[in-house]
Amino acid sequence: IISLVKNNLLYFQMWTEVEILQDDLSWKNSLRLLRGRPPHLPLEFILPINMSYENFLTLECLSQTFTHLCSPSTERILLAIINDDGTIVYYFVYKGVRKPKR
Amino acid sequence: KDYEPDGTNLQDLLLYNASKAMFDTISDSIRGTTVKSEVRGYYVPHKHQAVLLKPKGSFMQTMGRADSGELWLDFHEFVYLAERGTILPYYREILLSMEDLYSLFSSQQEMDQYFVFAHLKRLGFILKPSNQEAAVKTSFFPYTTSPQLYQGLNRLVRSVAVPKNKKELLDAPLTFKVWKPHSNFKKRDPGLPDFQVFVYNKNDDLQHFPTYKELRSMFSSLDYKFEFLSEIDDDWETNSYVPRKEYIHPPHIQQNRRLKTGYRSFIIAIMDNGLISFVKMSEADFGSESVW
Amino acid sequence: PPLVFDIDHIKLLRKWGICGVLSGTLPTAAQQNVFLSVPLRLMLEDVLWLHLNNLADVKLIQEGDEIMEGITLERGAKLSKIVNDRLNKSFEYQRKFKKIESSLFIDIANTSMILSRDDISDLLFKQYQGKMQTYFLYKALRDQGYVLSPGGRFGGKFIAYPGDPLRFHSHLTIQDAIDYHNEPIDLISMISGARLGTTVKKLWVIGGVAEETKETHFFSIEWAGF
Amino acid sequence: VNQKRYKYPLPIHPDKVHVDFITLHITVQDDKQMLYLWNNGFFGTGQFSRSEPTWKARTEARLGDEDNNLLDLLPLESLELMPVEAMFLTFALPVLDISPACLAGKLFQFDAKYKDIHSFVRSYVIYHHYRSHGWCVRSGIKFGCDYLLYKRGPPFQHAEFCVMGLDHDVSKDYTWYSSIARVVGGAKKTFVLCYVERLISEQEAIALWKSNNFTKLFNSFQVGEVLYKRWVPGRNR
Repeated sequence: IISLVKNNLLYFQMWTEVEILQDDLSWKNSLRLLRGRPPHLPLEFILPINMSYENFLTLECLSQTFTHLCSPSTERILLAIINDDGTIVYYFVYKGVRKPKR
Repeated sequence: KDYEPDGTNLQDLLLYNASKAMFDTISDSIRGTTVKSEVRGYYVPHKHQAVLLKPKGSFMQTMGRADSGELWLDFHEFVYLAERGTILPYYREILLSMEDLYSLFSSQQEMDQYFVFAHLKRLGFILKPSNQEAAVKTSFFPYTTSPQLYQGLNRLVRSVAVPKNKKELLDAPLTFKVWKPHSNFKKRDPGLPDFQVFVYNKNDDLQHFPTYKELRSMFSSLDYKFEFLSEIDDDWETNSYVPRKEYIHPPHIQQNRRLKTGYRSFIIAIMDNGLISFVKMSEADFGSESVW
Repeated sequence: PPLVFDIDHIKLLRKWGICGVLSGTLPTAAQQNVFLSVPLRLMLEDVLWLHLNNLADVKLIQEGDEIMEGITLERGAKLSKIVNDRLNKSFEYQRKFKKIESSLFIDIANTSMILSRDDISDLLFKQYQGKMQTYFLYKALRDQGYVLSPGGRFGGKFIAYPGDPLRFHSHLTIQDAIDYHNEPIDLISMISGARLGTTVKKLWVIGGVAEETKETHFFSIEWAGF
Repeated sequence: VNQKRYKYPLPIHPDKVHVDFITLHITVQDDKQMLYLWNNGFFGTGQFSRSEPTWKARTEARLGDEDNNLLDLLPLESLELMPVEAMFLTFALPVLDISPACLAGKLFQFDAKYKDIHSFVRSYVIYHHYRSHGWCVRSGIKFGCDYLLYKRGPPFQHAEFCVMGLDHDVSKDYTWYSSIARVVGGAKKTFVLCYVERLISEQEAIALWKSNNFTKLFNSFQVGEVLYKRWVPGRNR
């Protein structure tokens, strides 16, 4: 799965410098982040998560990801939702309340 | 509109102007009537209705029921007419305030229904409670090819067959009956309504969005001008019963339309803390269509 | 539902960032639904907030019909006199202004003549089911200066404005609170909500309250654009 | 060209396709077989493409630092089948090289309870219902719903319907309906609520599943549809 996201970013979305980070967090599952650079939207953190027929992504889980897997200054992570239909969709998750783009 | 507060005086001024315009309008739009056109409506608590001793006004064409010359208004009608300044609400004499009137609603549900009632009335629709019958009661009711492969496939999953024409309809609670605005409406004999509406408060934990079971029973309780009947106002007179008339006296496009508009339908009015949205729920039947 | 009939009170509420929804027919433009008049309908959260901040006296009331039927003759006469005095004063003013009897205007008043703190809070909270947490999201956003409106139309519990909705576009669609520790985020809803957010320029916001710290946690979600 | 290429709506026309399993992801890796499933009914999605697996051709064209790891071009892209598609291609039409029982075993553990298999069975029943009436049924995830319905397939027409499956006795929070409806409406599609009712008991259903009697199992479900559409009073006067 994690290579699937990596390859999807590298060779479909044309990101560069995508790597799988070493730190992991065990959660109820082992959470691991990727890091990479978008082609054109600084490095971004990416959290891959499977979505199928219940997921485990609670608010607490997101908080933990920010505190334990990212640098303190990280404002957002890119959620890569891997569906069982062959697609991956990407959403930014910001900590706290954000303003929408202007 | 602006994106966000920018701390400038000009923005403050613009906001001040907008807000002043709003409050001036509300303060200046006073409810009531002139002495000349005064019509008093008296609230009668044990009936939860109001009576007009000397009724006059064009609203009588669509609202109220005259008894053997006083006019009785449903509570919704009473509040609505007072709120638009058509009649003066009295209790017997004390002239009531708007707050008094709203305090007389017997439940949140009744008040929500009133909000929907008033919303549609303001647009000119004519509404009656679903459980209230008019004097004259009208009702509608008195493998060598790919297709062979598909025919093998499509017998597995059962699907609900819904009535799609007059015959099937004959072979086969909502809140309001609604008529489109029209000038020759007769409240004694209104004929079939154009729509039926169900009011639902999304924030009330005691209510819920209807399940399919409930939707089906709602669909089967419908009795209105079934708009999907291709075989059918004059036609409606012959196709509804009191027959009413006697009493008074290319394929793929069509298929697409059937799929997109469905068959029997009703409207759900969703109340969200004062904001009302409407949704049309229609029965559909993809199981009786083949699109290969 | 909580309703406000006094225009001065409505002005005051607006100053505090509570806008509510005007719901009554505007008699001068009685055939439309865009511009409406009193009563102003509030959300349960608005009332809780006002009560908990000691900004309003919450009075809990008997059936309306009972109150009406309970009016004694003596009190009725008094009430009637107050109304008539008010009308007469208004008539005087109108006569002078016009200088006629049949064109005098009889106006219907908005507000009514006839009609522990913790206990009250409890009673208000009981109006909710888990859903109580939603109030704490409301409160946290109000504390950050947001003005909140009903959000059902936009796929949320509230929508949040950075200031008075008369002047500003809304920024956020807020979901009902979910259990911070145990309730998984409904990803399908998140996907459609955030997609919708892209078109209506609102972020999709989900939040909950941590049990021990009582802290509210929000996350804002936005489609990444690819 | 399209008429000729997509002559057949199903992979059985009037060597079975090999699948691998990698949450379960069901993939087809052979180029020819990927193309066959796409051409004959638009099954599956290329993992690095929008829908049709065109990554290889695209990348070869693009290439005439990261790309050094790609090399001849490595066959990185697979065609992924939704579990319901895979079920359809083994249970309803014998196209894949695995049996329905084998697929069922991959999807759920042998000691599964009815509640575990319920939403899969519901999804399959809905999928089969539309497929068997001639629709090309594809994932609706991008619109936040279960399925998109195409007439013939994506190259021919836009999808006009978005389907969301629900149990017949379930009521969701209003927000659930309204946000999907707004996304679907924004894309000018029709929102179909597809309700599914089980006509046998849970015990019977799980017993049928475990005895691999899928025909009887799926035959014990009934679907009914309701269209959900925003209604504007001012436009209906």
